[in-house]
Amino acid sequence: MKAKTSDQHKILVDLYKGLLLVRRAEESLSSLFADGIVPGFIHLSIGQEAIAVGIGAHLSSEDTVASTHRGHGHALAKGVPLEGFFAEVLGKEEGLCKGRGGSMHVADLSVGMLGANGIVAAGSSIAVGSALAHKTLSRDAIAVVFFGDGALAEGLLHESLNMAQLLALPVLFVCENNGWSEFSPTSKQVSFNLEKWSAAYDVPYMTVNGNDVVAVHETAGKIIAKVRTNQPAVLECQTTRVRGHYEGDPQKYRGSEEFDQLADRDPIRIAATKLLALGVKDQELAAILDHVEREVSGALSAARNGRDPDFESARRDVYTGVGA
Amino acid sequence: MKAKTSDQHKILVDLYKGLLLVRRAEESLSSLFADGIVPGFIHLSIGQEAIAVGIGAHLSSEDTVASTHRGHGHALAKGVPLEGFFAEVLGKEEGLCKGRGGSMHVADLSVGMLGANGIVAAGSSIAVGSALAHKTLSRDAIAVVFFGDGALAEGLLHESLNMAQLLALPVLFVCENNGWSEFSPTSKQVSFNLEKWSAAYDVPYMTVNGNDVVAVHETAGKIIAKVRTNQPAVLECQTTRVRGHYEGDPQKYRGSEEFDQLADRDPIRIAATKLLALGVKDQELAAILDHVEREVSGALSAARNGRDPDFESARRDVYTGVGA
Amino acid sequence: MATLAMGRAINMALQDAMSEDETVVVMGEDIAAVGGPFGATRGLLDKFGGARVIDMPISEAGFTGAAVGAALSGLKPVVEIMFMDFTTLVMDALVNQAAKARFMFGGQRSVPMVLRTPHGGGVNAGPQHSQCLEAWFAHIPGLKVVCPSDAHMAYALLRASIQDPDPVVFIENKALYAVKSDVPETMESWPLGHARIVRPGQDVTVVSYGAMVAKAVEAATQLEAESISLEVIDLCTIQPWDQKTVLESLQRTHHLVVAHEAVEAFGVGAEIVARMSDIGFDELDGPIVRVGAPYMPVPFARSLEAAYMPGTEDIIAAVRRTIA
Amino acid sequence: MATLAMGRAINMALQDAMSEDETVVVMGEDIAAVGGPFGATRGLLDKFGGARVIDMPISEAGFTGAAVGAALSGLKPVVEIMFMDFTTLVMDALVNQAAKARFMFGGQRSVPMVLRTPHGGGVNAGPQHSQCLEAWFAHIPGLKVVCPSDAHMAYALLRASIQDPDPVVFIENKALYAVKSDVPETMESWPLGHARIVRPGQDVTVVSYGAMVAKAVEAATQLEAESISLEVIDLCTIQPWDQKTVLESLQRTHHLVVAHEAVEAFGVGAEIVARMSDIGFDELDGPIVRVGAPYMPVPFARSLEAAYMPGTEDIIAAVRRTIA
Ligand SMILES: Cc1ncc(C[n+]2csc(CCOP(=O)(O)OP(=O)(O)O)c2C)c(N)n1
Ligand SMILES: Cc1ncc(C[n+]2csc(CCOP(=O)(O)OP(=O)(O)O)c2C)c(N)n1
Ligand SMILES: [Mg+2]
Ligand SMILES: [Mg+2]
Repeated sequence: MKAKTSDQHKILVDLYKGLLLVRRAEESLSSLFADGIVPGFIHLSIGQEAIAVGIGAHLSSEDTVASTHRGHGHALAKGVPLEGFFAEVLGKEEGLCKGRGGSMHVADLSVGMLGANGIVAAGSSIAVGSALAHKTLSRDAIAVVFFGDGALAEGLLHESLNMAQLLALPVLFVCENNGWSEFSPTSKQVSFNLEKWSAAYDVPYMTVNGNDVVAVHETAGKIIAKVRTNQPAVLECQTTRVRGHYEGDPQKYRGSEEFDQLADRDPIRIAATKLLALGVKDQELAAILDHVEREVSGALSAARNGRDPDFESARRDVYTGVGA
Repeated sequence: MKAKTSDQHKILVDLYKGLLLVRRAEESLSSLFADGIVPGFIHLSIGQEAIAVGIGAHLSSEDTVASTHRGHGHALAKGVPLEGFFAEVLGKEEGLCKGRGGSMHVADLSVGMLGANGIVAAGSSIAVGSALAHKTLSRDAIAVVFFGDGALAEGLLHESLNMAQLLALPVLFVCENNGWSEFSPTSKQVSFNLEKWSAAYDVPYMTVNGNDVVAVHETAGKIIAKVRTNQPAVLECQTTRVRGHYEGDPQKYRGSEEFDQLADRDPIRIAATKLLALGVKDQELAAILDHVEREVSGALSAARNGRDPDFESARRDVYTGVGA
Repeated sequence: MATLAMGRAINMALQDAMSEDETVVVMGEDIAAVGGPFGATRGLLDKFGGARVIDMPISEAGFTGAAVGAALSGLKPVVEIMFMDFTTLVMDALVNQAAKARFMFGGQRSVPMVLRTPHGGGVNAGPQHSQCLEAWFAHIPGLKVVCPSDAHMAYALLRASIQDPDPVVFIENKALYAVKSDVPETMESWPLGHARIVRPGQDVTVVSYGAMVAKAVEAATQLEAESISLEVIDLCTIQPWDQKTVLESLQRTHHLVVAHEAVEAFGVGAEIVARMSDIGFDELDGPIVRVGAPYMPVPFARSLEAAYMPGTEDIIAAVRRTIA
Repeated sequence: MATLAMGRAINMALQDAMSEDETVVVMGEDIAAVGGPFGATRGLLDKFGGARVIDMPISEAGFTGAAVGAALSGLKPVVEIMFMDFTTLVMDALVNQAAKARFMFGGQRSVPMVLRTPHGGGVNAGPQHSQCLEAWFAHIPGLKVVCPSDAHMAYALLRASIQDPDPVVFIENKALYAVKSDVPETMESWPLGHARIVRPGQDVTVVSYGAMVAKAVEAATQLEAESISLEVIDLCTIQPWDQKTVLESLQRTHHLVVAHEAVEAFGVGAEIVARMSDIGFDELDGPIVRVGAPYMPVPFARSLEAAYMPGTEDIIAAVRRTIA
């Protein structure tokens, strides 16, 4: 009993760290963006971190993840190095993708991160194919695709779910339902219910409070066990988008009541409450934050000191092995 | 009571005529094809005629139909002129499309036939758009899309159903479920159940024996009444493909048991039995057949006498109004 | 003379077109209440209502297909695809349906629709939000392809595109949306297929379109100092393009440069060169030199994208080479 | 020397590639038990089993996307898209994902996949089953484009394409499937990017690929009688194409004709002309003349399609014009 509690404790502390890492990384990017230092546009997952973190905790580096435009959390929870992550988003040679992709294309194949994606729903078929490779090559691995509720309207998702079920592939379809698709409520864009939809394909479905990292972790554990037996499954996570669709979005289309509710649903607050209830001390939480804080600011300033990417080596990477 | 019976009688006679027309037209094409007279490839709907005929009987020429590669029945039941139909399939200047499209592109906009289609499932979004036009322009008309069971795997169908439901459009989605997708059983290609799938979108669904023209007619009447109130709906018709996927397909992949069952499910036989039960005489049936026979052979020989299409006028039709 | 941003001019063109013709409707993602991600449809919902300003789910293939069906059924849809990279999702609707329908139905009906979409780099939007794909559409018989270079031409060409009975792909360089330029008090439509001599000159003809036109004009200004006189032609319509105007200019200058932002290889410039080096062969006193992007995806990092983008310097170098 | 039909050569190349490399899998519609609509995959299921010869539902976008994911995860998928017209459905997977992944992920991983697809007319398959779209793919940095002209080259180039680490679009002219030609006893792969001089000559270089190569050879044979000597080059790879071989030939003949079955406007020929009229400007003693299809969809009727298809006569006329 005691062992179990302390295991739980350790897991929760790790999850909490994971949440803080994503949160602080994104908050740092948010202020750099406001200062004009981040090129292009970035979509933050603040308020949704528990999904990536709770699921990521179950994945090894053989497992693969296909992500979205809102993919910072997915990448970090999959274990991509923080400095390379920041360097990528800032467009540096030291970036994971040598500054060629940026926020919407963060990828690190060495840890199974198949990439964020600028095309809504595109990750779903990539994950299906990755799972096909896992199975064909007898790897004991699964593929996870994250997608938003708005993405449900893309036909590709339907094709992917159908293929995964027909071929009995180890794919977990994770819907991050934040109620928004850009600037419009998803209720105006998707006429169907994901639970009933999954049932029509005979695909197991679970839903969970996506802002409670403990709940996500627990539910994901159960459903991933199924997926590892080559049974594709759908996990719907109810969550909240705190920031605009992208940074700089003034969110005029959202009512103030909605914002008022956000604090209570903050995944970090929820996790902290649980930790405190488990007997973790305030100081311990502060120490974790402090640790993450230093990690983030260290990585960020290293990344900011990176070089501009090399154009000629970029040009050579259009095809494989073109050499110097 | 008497009036009703004779109405029913008249309707059934018309439906029967419709069935025979499609059947005899396609049988004629089949033999012309075997003789090398029909260019390209053709997909026959023999065994499936009751669907097009039973539904077509409810449509006016304002209503629109988007069809498939297996679209002869849909076109004829929508009222396209027989001679122009044959001339098109034979590639003649007198064809509905001046011989430029052939079997897979038979269209007659004047009667609301938006065209057969060489792209599986493409008709679904075209029908959604046509219904949108009906509604926006306050026309009292609906759009009907026919598609096969194999087409269910195309993401476009999902997108179309979702759009139709969101926008409350008068579209009837008709699935002609013949169990086959080219040379493979559809059970290996579609993992989901159409009834449950429709339910997920909250779209009304009905199913019917697609080989019984009376049943199709009746069920279609009910569901079309709903569609006319701007409620999209799905009608699944269980049916049988008698010929190969296309003419010339030796169908080695089908077992003989399956073929043995086809005769009992022949829509014409089923309709004839019902007519005889209503007291219609054998001679009357023979007279109908004779009438259709003459109509078909007359139209076909006229069509065969048609001219080769004019190349220069084809070239001018790439854009509108290029003139001579 | 007033000055106007190109985005605003597009908005005005849509408003005027919708006021003038009740069958014009606009469709796209977040275009109604929000007014479009680039603001092109701002105010239209209030003015014309939800039946004509239609928010669509993230179903690009679906709603572009619906536009084809609507265009065949009496509407004139103007579809917005948020980034040109996403037109990869609508190629069937455009290429197999919209482009071919008139021709393959024997000229029965035209497909009056416009697909508006932004292309181009310069805003660090990365590899999946920047590509220039106009060459694809220009290769498809039945489509027209238009690309304005400033506010006035955007208004004038969009009006003409909406009035045109055939499907038009209308391409807006996103870097121009905020660029202001002079416009006449009353703007009218500019006929499709007609180029415009933006700046007359004697020594070298520079043919260009979209955002490159301003760079060509800038090159002309710079080269004036060396007494090299450029004639800058704004193509306006890429398909069908104005061969006559280009040839006549070449007959005066005997030197030709073709410049665009798209990748040089197999780009629009190739056709212009190929055509002119055939019908204008005897006029050429030097090689026709192309200016276009290098053969690589559009990179993200600021330094990379800056190196990637073809510009004034490249045009000047090309001019020097053709007269060398 | 044996003789072999091109379809059979493709089948052998797939077999040999799969025997040699366990990570090669084939995916497509009706390719397993049935062996593919054109027979290209016949026998593979028996030999390599269902885990490597995978029937897919009618979900072209989905399974091409899956191929990208599989290629990123250790497999070498060879995808079959039944007709090139249907590649309109897979452009996102090919263009935004496959082509860009290596580059935009900083060269972390290549995407070793092949997409096989038949193009071309001559069998009255009509406007949606005949189009030649190779120019599209050649415009996309990151893709390679290959098109064999006979059985031997089909084997040699398909082997090379499957061995290649980058995504290859492999285009098979469907009229060639049944055409037999001589092949050596042992066939080896032919490196991508290398053209082949099929017939040496002195007066005019004719560059071609696919089914047009035989027509160019036929033109050469006919013109021999008039002592006009053609050098016929089979491009083999369209992207990256062998500029060196073409330029060297031009340096000998000083006259160039470029011929393909695709629509002339904005086709592959445009790039070849544009490039040669730049780097080969001083070599040209006459205009470079293109031969390609007229600007219209591929029409259905026999007489129309025959008039549409560019052929030997057109090549001869082009030759006469360049040396006039
Ligand atoms: C194919 C495609 N269509 C449209 C877009 C533009 N877009 C980017 S994010 C987005 C909304 C996505 O909503 P959702 O899937 O719910 O994800 P969220 O942003 O809420 O995380 C849209 C429409 C895109 N990137 N790709
Ligand atoms: C997009 C697309 N993919 C593939 C094909 C080739 N094809 C033509 S018919 C067909 C099978 C269709 O099956 P189903 O929808 O059940 O219709 P049926 O032939 O049974 O009437 C296929 C795969 C096509 N025409 N279009
Ligand atoms: Mg969302
Ligand atoms: Mg079927």
